[in-house]
Amino acid sequence: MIPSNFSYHKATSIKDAIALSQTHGEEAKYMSGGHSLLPMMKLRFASPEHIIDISKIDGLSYIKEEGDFLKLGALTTQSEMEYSPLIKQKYAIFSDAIKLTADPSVRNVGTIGGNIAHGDAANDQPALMLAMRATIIAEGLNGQKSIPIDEFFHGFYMTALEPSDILIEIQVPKAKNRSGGAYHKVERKVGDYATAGVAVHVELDDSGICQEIGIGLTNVSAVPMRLDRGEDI
Amino acid sequence: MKTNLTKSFEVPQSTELVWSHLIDPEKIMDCVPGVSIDEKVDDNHYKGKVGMKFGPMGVEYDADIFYNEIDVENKKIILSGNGVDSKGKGNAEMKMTITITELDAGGVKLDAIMDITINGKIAQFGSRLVDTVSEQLFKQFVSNFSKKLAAAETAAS
Amino acid sequence: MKHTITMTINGESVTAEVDSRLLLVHFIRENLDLTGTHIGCDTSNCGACTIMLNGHSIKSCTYLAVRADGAEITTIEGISPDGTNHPMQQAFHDQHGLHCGFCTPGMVIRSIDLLKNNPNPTEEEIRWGISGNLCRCTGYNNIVKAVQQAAKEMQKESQSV
Amino acid sequence: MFKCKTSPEVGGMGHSVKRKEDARFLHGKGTYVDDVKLPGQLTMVMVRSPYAYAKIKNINKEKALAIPGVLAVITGYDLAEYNLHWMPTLLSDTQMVLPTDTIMHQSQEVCAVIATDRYIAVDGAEAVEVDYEPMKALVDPYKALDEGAPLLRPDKEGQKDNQIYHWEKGDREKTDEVIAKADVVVKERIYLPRIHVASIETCGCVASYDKDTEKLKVYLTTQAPHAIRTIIALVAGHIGLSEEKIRIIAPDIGGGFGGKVPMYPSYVVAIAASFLIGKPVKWIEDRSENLVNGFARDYHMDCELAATKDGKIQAFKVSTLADHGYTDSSANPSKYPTGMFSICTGSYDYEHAFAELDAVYTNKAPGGVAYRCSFRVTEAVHAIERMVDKLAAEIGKDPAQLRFENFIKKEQFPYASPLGWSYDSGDYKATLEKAMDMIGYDKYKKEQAEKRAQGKLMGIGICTFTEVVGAGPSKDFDILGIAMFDSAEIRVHPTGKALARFGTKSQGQGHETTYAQILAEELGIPYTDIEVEEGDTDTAPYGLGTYASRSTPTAGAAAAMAARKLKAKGKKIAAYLLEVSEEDIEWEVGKYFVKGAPEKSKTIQDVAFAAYTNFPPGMEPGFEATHYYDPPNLTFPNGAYICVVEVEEETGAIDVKRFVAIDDCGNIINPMIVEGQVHGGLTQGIAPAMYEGIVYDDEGNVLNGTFMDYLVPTAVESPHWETGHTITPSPHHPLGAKGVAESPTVGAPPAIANAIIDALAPLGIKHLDIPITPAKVWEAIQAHKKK
Repeated sequence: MIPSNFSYHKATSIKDAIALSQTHGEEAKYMSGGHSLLPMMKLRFASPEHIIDISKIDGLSYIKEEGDFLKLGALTTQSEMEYSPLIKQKYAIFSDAIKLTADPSVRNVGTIGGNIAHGDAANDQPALMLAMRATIIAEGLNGQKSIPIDEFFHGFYMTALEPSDILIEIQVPKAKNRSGGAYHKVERKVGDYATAGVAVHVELDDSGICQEIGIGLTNVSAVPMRLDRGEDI
Repeated sequence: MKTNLTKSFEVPQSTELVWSHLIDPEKIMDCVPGVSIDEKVDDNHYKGKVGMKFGPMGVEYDADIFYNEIDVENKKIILSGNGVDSKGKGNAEMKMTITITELDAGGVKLDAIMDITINGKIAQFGSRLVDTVSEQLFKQFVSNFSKKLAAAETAAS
Repeated sequence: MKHTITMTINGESVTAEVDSRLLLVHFIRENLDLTGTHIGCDTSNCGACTIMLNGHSIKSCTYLAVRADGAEITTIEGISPDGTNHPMQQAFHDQHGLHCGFCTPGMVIRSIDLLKNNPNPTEEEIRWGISGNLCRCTGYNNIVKAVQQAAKEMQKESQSV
Repeated sequence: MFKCKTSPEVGGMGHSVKRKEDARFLHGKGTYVDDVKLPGQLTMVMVRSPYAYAKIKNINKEKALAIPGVLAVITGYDLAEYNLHWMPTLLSDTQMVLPTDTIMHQSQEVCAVIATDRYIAVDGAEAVEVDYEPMKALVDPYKALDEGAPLLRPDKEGQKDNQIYHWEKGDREKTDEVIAKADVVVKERIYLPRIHVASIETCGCVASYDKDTEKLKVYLTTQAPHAIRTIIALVAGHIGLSEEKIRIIAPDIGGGFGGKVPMYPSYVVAIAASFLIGKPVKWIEDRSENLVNGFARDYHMDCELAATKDGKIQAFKVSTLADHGYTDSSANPSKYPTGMFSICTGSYDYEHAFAELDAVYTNKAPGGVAYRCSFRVTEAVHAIERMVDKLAAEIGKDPAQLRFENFIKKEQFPYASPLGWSYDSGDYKATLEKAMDMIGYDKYKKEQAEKRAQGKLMGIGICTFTEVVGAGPSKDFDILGIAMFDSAEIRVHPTGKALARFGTKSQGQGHETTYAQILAEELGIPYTDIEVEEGDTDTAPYGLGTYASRSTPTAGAAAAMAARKLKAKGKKIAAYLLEVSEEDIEWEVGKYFVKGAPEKSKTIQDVAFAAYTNFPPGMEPGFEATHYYDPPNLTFPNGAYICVVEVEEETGAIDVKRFVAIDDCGNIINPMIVEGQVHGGLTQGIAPAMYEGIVYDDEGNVLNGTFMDYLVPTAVESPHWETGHTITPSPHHPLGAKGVAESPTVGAPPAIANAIIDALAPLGIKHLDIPITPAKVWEAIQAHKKK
């Protein structure tokens, strides 16, 4: 299994990447970790003529709390998330999901941004983002924009990102005192795509009464799905 | 591999307008995502291309499209198509039956049954995608078709 | 489209001209003749192609060679270049953690990376930690034992330093 | 238990010495076929059919040949010029090398692209334009026998339908009669799905034909290099490839399990390509190609087991439909088209049995290789072990107790089975007792009762199997007429070190260590002083290869026998050196001494030196021996496995809590290696029991052609195995050994299936076919709830 010929371009900055994308148009695809795109290329389901490597862009790999948000740089690898003390302590839902995503060597390369931007309803992170009501920050031709997660997934492998847009950051509301979540995934064996998965995030008030609930579903339709009816209850 | 979709949807337009769209290959094919008609072989047989793109993924079929049945009385059409992957990696066959019924409250209800058979590489390696893709294509078809009808209605008035 | 890339492999600097689409595993095996890295599945499920890139285990069948420009790579041949055994290799030998040997290089490299993040793993953590590496011969029991032995040895070593 | 005769330094039988072959593998220095790089080597990639059944209307090579670096596109028409487009299968059916008109299964080889490099060859394969006319594929084996079913093999003279053969064994009438009169009869249709060995190394070869010397050298992923050499000579002798000009080299093999026994079409094409182009040609399968190249199982078995009301088994009958794909390329002995399937009467003593099988053609890939099991034993054992459990459930008797009451007793060996085998030895009762002790059977029974009372699903599953391995004897067993024996050749050098060569081929079993240990046991030469070589037909003695657990029973025995020839010669030399008559010489491991005067002695090394320097007048010099061992009978390893599972009713999730495996494989050469083989076999047992199965849709598409969907268990799915042994030596094997590597793959699936069904019993579920996945369990639970 070998991909078709393409031209490889290494982007040195976000601006550079966007310019490259402009130059090469629709036949250009961004690659971060490459663990969603390259397998498709090896199976020759995808044959982009240009690959723009955004993985070497500095400054897009971080996990930090800032203002009201947990901010995740798009190029943060799943492994970096897995071993982050901040994530372990305050955002256990990620630890749940990451352990079940592919395998450790894949997680060493695969990025959180790529997992979301690919738009695959079978990927694990989108459901988490729905449950936590994340905001996607993207940069494109006309500068930065922020996209609420509920407007992000448009269809099968289709997202709100325009062809030149790069997902650069994910913002998740900062963990409150009494908040938390979990991810449960049914898979045929470890590392498999989810047969189905569910991410639940809840926030309780001081008396232990649930104030907020977010439920995201993996791989039950063409797009990662919010379980509205469940949330209403 | 086979997949089957049974769907119903409603549009507010008149039976005549909907029916006229259904039996016009150019109008209906225009609503199916990725389909282009290149050649009319005869009244019931058209040649064209079916190209689909989902993010980085793409497939293209050289297709033959047939009107197998146009039943004016029962307002039912049967369309079929078969396409061969332009890179020789397999084929796809589709049979779609659409029946329309006038609604008491106005508008019409369309009942569609689609049977899709896919052979070759997509069946082998992409089976987890086929149902999802079919669902999505149908949704897009419904949306395109509804828009087209609305536009036609506006133009007529 | 050709690219000139330079990387350090097993401590030696290598410069080469590669095609955009050349997979890292083929670069390692065919351009550099380091055939200890194997290909087993092509879809990044089996881990036979696992190597260490900048200190992390990765699957070299799902990585473009051109992206490894500037990287530091260790393959099985470089784990213990003086011909002796790394504690992990010794443990696989002692515990009979290999049969046909085909998955072994990837399994050894993955296991070394596992201990970096978790020097004293439980049996369950080891099993999850090597879950991206398939072995068709051993039934994994003895691989788990080997990682346990190596963990002990490596902790002793690090304490004695 | 076995008592070691040698010191750990000598390392004879019973010592867990560490493996001699490990170092190269641990350092990345193993040489597998894909590691071979010959000067001027080209690469071959196959174009494969997207359809299961189609006419080829045209193959257009032009666009492919226009790609720089693509040197040739070879089609069936090109091969037909040399009459190489068809080849015989191991069971004397015929298989296309490359098609000239019809495609018979999805991913069948259509043509081959030869290029200077792998990447270019893949591009070339994509550029070949094939015009197909797809036809409706015949996928369901039951429909293959329907009247009016399309005739899939009109190319075969006299073939009027899709039946390949009918086979039967036993007394049908008597068995039917006993079943008709029995108090209790349990019935079930049991399906053992198509699975693939999926060794982590796929198949491949490097074929190199030298026009000047007219010699063909092939590096090949093969478990049976000599047999392959003979087959190539039989297939291609007419173009000048005669057997003495052919050299097959099986280098290190990355797992075989039966998948590397047959001759695959692509091997022949690569050889033909090298022959035509005059350069070495490498072909390496990718994983998807591998998963449709050969298969195991695919048996649909209608079983009936009859017993008295208190559970005395009286008769067993099984009628099987075997789906062989478009040709029968089963790797079975000629006289045994269904392999050893007639071992299906199991470990139990009863008189009447009947087994029959109809093999049919379908539009699926051919194969019929093993999956780490002696020819079709897994199918046989699954049938009887599921049925015994079903009987236990039916009459409400504990499955262990039912087995105890029906076991063949220790004193009944050699035991003549109702379908014609002569079981060599065993103590089934002791083995099951040991397994029950080890797992704490009674404790789990109690726990199960408590859990059931709480509405929880817990199951205990037992399998007590009898294997049959080690083919020959040659009077009954042959492959394409070549008798199934095996060989050993030992050369002891003047300094007392040795080189030993064998007709078998290790694929991870550790032959380099265990054969050295056998020789150490017999000769007293330390195992570290003995080099073992296999796999090169130019140097190794003729043998039939390694599969069906036959290496220890055949080549291992040959090693012992060859060593004994050397020992006999050594005795003469020792007598000469010690100046006594031969009758006065005695042997203890490693040393000859004078009877009554043990201080007067010569070591085996002294004697070896003398064989080249100071041998008795008139004696043929040198210290070498060869033995071709033709076993008098097969060996019958056996075991008792117990599995405990819990099933979650809401999701169908299955948790294997414990698994204990007690094996009796006779005397043990290296306990560490035996244990390792058992672990590996058990994981290849849980694989088909819970995860693996090649899935075809109604159109003949393979729906799980990569490791993304063909679910090979990882370390997480694989339980922590617990193992143990009983030992009843084989009475006819020179070392009392039996072979072991396949027992666990045979024994584990029924133990797991029985445990899961036992867990589901309170819900009224009586049978599920493997692989028993959570989805299948969940569906069964939902279906039973509706009832």
